Amino acid sequence: MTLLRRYGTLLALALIIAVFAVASPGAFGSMANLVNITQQMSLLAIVAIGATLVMVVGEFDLSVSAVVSFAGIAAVSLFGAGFSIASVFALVLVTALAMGTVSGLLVARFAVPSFIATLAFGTIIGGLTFWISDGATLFSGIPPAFRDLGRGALFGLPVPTLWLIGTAAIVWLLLDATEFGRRLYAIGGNREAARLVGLPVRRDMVIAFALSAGLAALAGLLLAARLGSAHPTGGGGYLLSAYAAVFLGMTAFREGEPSVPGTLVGAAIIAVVSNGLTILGVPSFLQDLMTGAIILAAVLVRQFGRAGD
Amino acid sequence: MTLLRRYGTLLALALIIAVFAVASPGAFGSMANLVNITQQMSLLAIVAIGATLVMVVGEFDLSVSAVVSFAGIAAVSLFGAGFSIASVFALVLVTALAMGTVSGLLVARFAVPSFIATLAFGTIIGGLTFWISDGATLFSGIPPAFRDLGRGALFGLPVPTLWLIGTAAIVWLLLDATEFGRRLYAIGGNREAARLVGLPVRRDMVIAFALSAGLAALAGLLLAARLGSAHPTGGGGYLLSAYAAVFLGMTAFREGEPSVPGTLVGAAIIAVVSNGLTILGVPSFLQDLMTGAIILAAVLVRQFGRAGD
Amino acid sequence: VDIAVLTPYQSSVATNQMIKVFEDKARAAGWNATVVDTRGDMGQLASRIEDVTAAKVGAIVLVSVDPKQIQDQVSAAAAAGIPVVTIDGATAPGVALNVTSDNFELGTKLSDFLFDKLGHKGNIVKFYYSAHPGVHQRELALDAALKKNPDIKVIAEHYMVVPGPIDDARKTTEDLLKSQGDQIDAVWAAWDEPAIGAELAIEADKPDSKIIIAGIDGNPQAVELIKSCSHIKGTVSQDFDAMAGLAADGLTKILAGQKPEKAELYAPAKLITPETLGVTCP
Amino acid sequence: MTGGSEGHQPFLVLDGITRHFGATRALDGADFGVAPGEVHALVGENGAGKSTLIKLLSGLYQPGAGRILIDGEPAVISGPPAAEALGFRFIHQELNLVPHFDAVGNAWIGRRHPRRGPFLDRPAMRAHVAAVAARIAPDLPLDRPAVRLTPGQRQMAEIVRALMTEARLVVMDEPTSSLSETEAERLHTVVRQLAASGTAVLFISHRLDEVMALADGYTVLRGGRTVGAGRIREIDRAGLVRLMSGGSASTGSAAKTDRPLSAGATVLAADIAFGPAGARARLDIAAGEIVGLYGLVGAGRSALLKALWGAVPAHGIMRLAGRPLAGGPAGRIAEGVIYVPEDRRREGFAGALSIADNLALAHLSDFRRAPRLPMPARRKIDAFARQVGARLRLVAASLDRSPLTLSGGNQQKLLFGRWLGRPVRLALIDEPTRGVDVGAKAEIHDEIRRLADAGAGVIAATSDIEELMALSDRVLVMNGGCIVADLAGALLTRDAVVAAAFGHASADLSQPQNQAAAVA
Ligand SMILES: Nc1ncnc2c1ncn2[C@@H]1O[C@H](COP(=O)(O)OP(=O)(O)OP(=O)(O)O)[C@@H](O)[C@H]1O
Ligand SMILES: Nc1ncnc2c1ncn2[C@@H]1O[C@H](COP(=O)(O)OP(=O)(O)OP(=O)(O)O)[C@@H](O)[C@H]1O
Ligand SMILES: O[C@@H]1[C@@H](O)[C@@H](O)CO[C@H]1O
Ligand SMILES: [Mg+2]
Ligand SMILES: [Mg+2]
Repeated sequence: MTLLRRYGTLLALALIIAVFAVASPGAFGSMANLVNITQQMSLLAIVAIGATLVMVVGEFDLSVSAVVSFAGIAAVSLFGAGFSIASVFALVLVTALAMGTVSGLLVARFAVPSFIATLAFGTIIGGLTFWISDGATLFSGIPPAFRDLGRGALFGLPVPTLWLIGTAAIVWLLLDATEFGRRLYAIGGNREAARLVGLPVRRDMVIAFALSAGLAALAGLLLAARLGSAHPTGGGGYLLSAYAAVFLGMTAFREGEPSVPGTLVGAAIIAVVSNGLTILGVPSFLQDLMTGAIILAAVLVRQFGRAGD
Repeated sequence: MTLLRRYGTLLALALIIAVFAVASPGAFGSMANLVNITQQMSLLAIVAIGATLVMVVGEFDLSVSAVVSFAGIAAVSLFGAGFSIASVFALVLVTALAMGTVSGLLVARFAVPSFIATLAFGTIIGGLTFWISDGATLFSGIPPAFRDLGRGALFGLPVPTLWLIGTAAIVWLLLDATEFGRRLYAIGGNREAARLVGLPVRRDMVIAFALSAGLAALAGLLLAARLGSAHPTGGGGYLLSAYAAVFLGMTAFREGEPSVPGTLVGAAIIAVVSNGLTILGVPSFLQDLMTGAIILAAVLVRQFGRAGD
Repeated sequence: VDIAVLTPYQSSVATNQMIKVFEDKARAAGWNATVVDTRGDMGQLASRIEDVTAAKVGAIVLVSVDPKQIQDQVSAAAAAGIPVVTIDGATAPGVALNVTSDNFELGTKLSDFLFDKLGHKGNIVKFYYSAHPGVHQRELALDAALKKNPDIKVIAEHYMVVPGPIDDARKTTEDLLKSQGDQIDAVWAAWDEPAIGAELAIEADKPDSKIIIAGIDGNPQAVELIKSCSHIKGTVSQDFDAMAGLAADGLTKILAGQKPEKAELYAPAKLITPETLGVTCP
Repeated sequence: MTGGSEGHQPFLVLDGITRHFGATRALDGADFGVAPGEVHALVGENGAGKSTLIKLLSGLYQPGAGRILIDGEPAVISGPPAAEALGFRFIHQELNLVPHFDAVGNAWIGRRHPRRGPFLDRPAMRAHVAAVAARIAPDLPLDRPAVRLTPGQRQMAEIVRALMTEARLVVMDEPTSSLSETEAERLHTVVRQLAASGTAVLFISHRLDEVMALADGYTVLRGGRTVGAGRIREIDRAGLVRLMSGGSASTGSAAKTDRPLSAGATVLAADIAFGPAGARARLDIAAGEIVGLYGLVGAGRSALLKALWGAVPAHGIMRLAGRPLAGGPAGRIAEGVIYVPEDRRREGFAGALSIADNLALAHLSDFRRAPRLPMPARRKIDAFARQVGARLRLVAASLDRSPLTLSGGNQQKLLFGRWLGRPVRLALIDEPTRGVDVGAKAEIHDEIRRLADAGAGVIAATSDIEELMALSDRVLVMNGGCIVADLAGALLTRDAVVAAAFGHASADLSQPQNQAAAVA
């Protein structure tokens, strides 16, 4: 019972995988497909890990999807202007960190509710992206070496999966094993207490927002690499799914706290369900019905473990 | 200074209107246009007023856009099946109330975080909507009398404006002048304290979610009436804007609490800005930049009033 | 003259291209065109038409939208004496001119091309998006073509996620390759973006397969891919340039007080294949 | 005007400090000084400005006028980091722990964590905290998140936190308000040790006996002004009370008033299993009786009261005047049961509502415009709030403000005040006077006695043994989740109560094995 309560959502993920594997042993259950799922979830998970950092301090960053789109468009434009891959990465990531810093300052320094601050600032970023791209999908001038950063495999693992593993490991260590991470959790847990003991609340919050935007930009770069094109609203789909992953993850482990392992479980549930349902050939509308139902079930599992209390 | 702090966002709205009126006295500043803005903001405001109820108890309802779309599609389908206007209204609204009740129960009874509960349940509603509509925009069979519920004017005011006035008045009374409203604010302020003084916390939360869905459905019906068509994702645009209105409104009056007048101010800012910028012929991407900037400015005004403290 | 160009789909590749060409023509004609995009939101679109009507613009150009979805506002604009022209739209009361491709015909061309390639026998995957009335017409054309070709089977169909159709199609195709990769013979894409996504997945997971893909639009990225002998073997190109041009010409006449000789003009659709591009693929 | 330890000059001096909140003059010319190695008591009625003064020292507020001198030099304490850097440590009145962190995690926030390389050294973190806790709070569960600690345990966690590192000044704002006798004693020992090692301790308490026993010097605040200061051995309890109240007669001594015991029929008969580990309790409360509930921190008093209030699941029989109790808190309110929670911040108020609305919340339907119209009448609510405020001598600038702007003691009065004027059959009261000044404490005791005299059964859980002895006709002692003693009449002595509470000192309700031990 405690097991169910503590690891309910994780068990739910295992159960979902098991059910799909039984329903479709050859296609879904194949090693190749399972590895492929890690690749399919990777960009979403990277964005969600960024969102996790901001959720840890108790805020929302609704500009992530705008930053994903921006990063792709900016990168392809810069390639068009002749920049090298390394400098494109550097420029785009630094710009994104700066954008995140602005959001963070609005929230931490000027006390604008993060929901409205990042929504408004995201709108501004969206306008910028439209301006740069003229609203068009950009695809020419992308160096093949850049494309390889988002596709293919290395050591038997898809490249995006490797990016995810790296990102997740770093942020997980940061949150779980460093003083910075403890501070972020303290700020999220009780901002007043954090302030009273003299933590640099504002600075740390700004860093969390900056990192969130940085990771969103990384995902945007990888998306452009993977698709070989950049679309001015290409990141649109990431916002709600990223938060779904974070919230699912919050129900996965410790009492309702956002965490990197939790977010990974959340992103995995989302990816597995959509992969599995597509492989089983479930029609679109039923996929929606089932996705919603499975996610609810995954969260509710915990409650049954709790009933014993 | 206190004035700026207490009514900052409201003053910002006044200022925005003034600036546009000076820039375009004939087109923007005309009585006809100002009246028209009330009509343009009405559906968003109705959705946002529903979201306000849920925000008052400290939760999110992310299924509102799914309910808006559902209501339109369900209505047009029911007309196709020969139902009368009154029975379509009744059926759709009752269904929406039931949907809201489910969300509410998930949150209040089963302690599922509202973010994930309503997102997942919204996905299910979306699936249902697709199923009914087959994913297509529905046009045919809409009785003209139904369409008149969402267009035209009565007593010199556009019909949607009248719906908004009615809705806002009722919900405002409910929140501000009834025991139910006090209870909702108490629940939002401190759920545990509310529970310990014997308030029916769960029941009231469920009612808040039900009303939110009901109002979203009303907006969906009016949208279908206004457009004479129903689109399976026609409500998609309402989610973020509705919450933007609520959050803007929270900065407008009393310290950070959601309220009907606040939400109206928020919705009005959004509507005025897009109306004004369009009338001035500002191009799309610049509209985004300016919308974001104006909203930020409207929220930041308060901070300057605060600096005096 | 101020011209208001309104669309819910500015970031859609084809729509974007039409708008750009139209803007060029407008500039050449000395008009002042501003573009308003409502991100797929029809309610917003209705409001924005009201706004430009209130601003008394010289003309309204609607792109990639069926005016029947916003009939009242179109009628009100027309009643206010503002000419309404649609590109990639449909005829409706109040619309002075619609320049479009015949979407049903586009769908028929696409289906016929694919079915011919398959020898009228085989399994296809269908990527569609019925919410868009124009795109929906193409699906109806597919249904009609399927009736005539009983040996062609739709073994999977996917309703596209918009925005983000390329990535969505890519993921979905990856999944379908896993489950029924051996049975799929062709991908029928209601427009080119899903086709591009499908190509990305096939190129990554099954580069040697014989699956062929075809779409609609003549999207430059798709054309590029056809040229490079990918699995995309065809796209029914809409002549967006011609459409925008015809619309601009029509508008010039209307603004000069003349009536366009026809209320609806079709831009010719033509099939683009490796052959028409002059490449020979292995 | 400033007190100082003989031989030592004050190193910290406040001179003519003011701090206003709108029209409220929280501090209005306060003077104060503390020397190294001195235990200095800061006393005053509720709302006198004590906590505000502390917040100035911690850099949370800046003074309006006046000077802060450190080592003779004017100083600006710009914020909490500056106060930390000065070597000032604080235990604020309203506890401030991170809910999901355990005591170890909480102890380290804001400190330089032990590390291995760039990473946290968790074993070292825990070992260090455990060493501090062993001295002062040996029973504190170190691995339980703060959300699941009782207020007393949270208070201990805060104390542990404040004592983690060398300090020049340790400020404790009512640190013992939810500790029982023994635990407070332990804290006193540590405070004396700290002082002996040269640390200055600023101690705020409404328990004047504790102040008399512990402090070297004192400062009395009234209405934001320093009205007296000096050596504690040169003044007596009554003198302190006079200074605090401005000369009004009440000594505020918690003497037992003789009450004719008209113990009537049984009001409450309960035999229930409750709490995380299913502890069992049997009790009978008679009409007109005041039953004190005593125990060490974490003994299960609050859990029992919540179970009786229907706010947490409990199994078994609960009868009110013979009829089963049902329907959760609302059902109980309807039957004339009332409840005062112990944790005012988390369980007491809805911060979004005004003081008046909070007072009305539990029985909103009493304030309707018309009996069938569920719309509260502002006028009626305000009248009720004014009445309650007058009766409990509430110090509040306006009843329209949030209760969170009130001083701690005044907040506490509201929790009790919301039930005034209603017919009561059974009162469940958890720590009724936590942080309440002596004068108001006497008022609240009178109110409780009045309830009993009117025929209500009263259960009052308290950690203050003075209060327990003064108030109770009968005392139930809890330990490890069980009632281990039922003392009345001649058997009811201080020693007997303390001995019973100590029966199983390390018992912990959430650990079943202790549970078994307690039953055996
Ligand atoms: N943030 C605030 N806003 C408005 N008034 C305040 C605020 N903080 C304190 N006050 C007022 O200042 C006065 C002094 O409060 P303070 O908390 O310092 O009293 P205290 O001496 O600590 O009382 P207690 O013994 O009850 O804790 C009170 O009247 C209180 O209502
Ligand atoms: N939700 C919970 N989960 C686990 N243990 C809990 C929980 N709530 C309380 N406890 C534990 O149960 C025990 C009894 O708590 P209770 O609040 O009844 O104690 P108390 O006698 O009122 O003490 P205090 O004087 O500190 O308020 C404590 O050891 C506490 O840590
Ligand atoms: O006609 C085009 C379609 O081909 C597709 O590109 C989507 O946008 C529409 O307007
Ligand atoms: Mg105080
Ligand atoms: Mg207790």
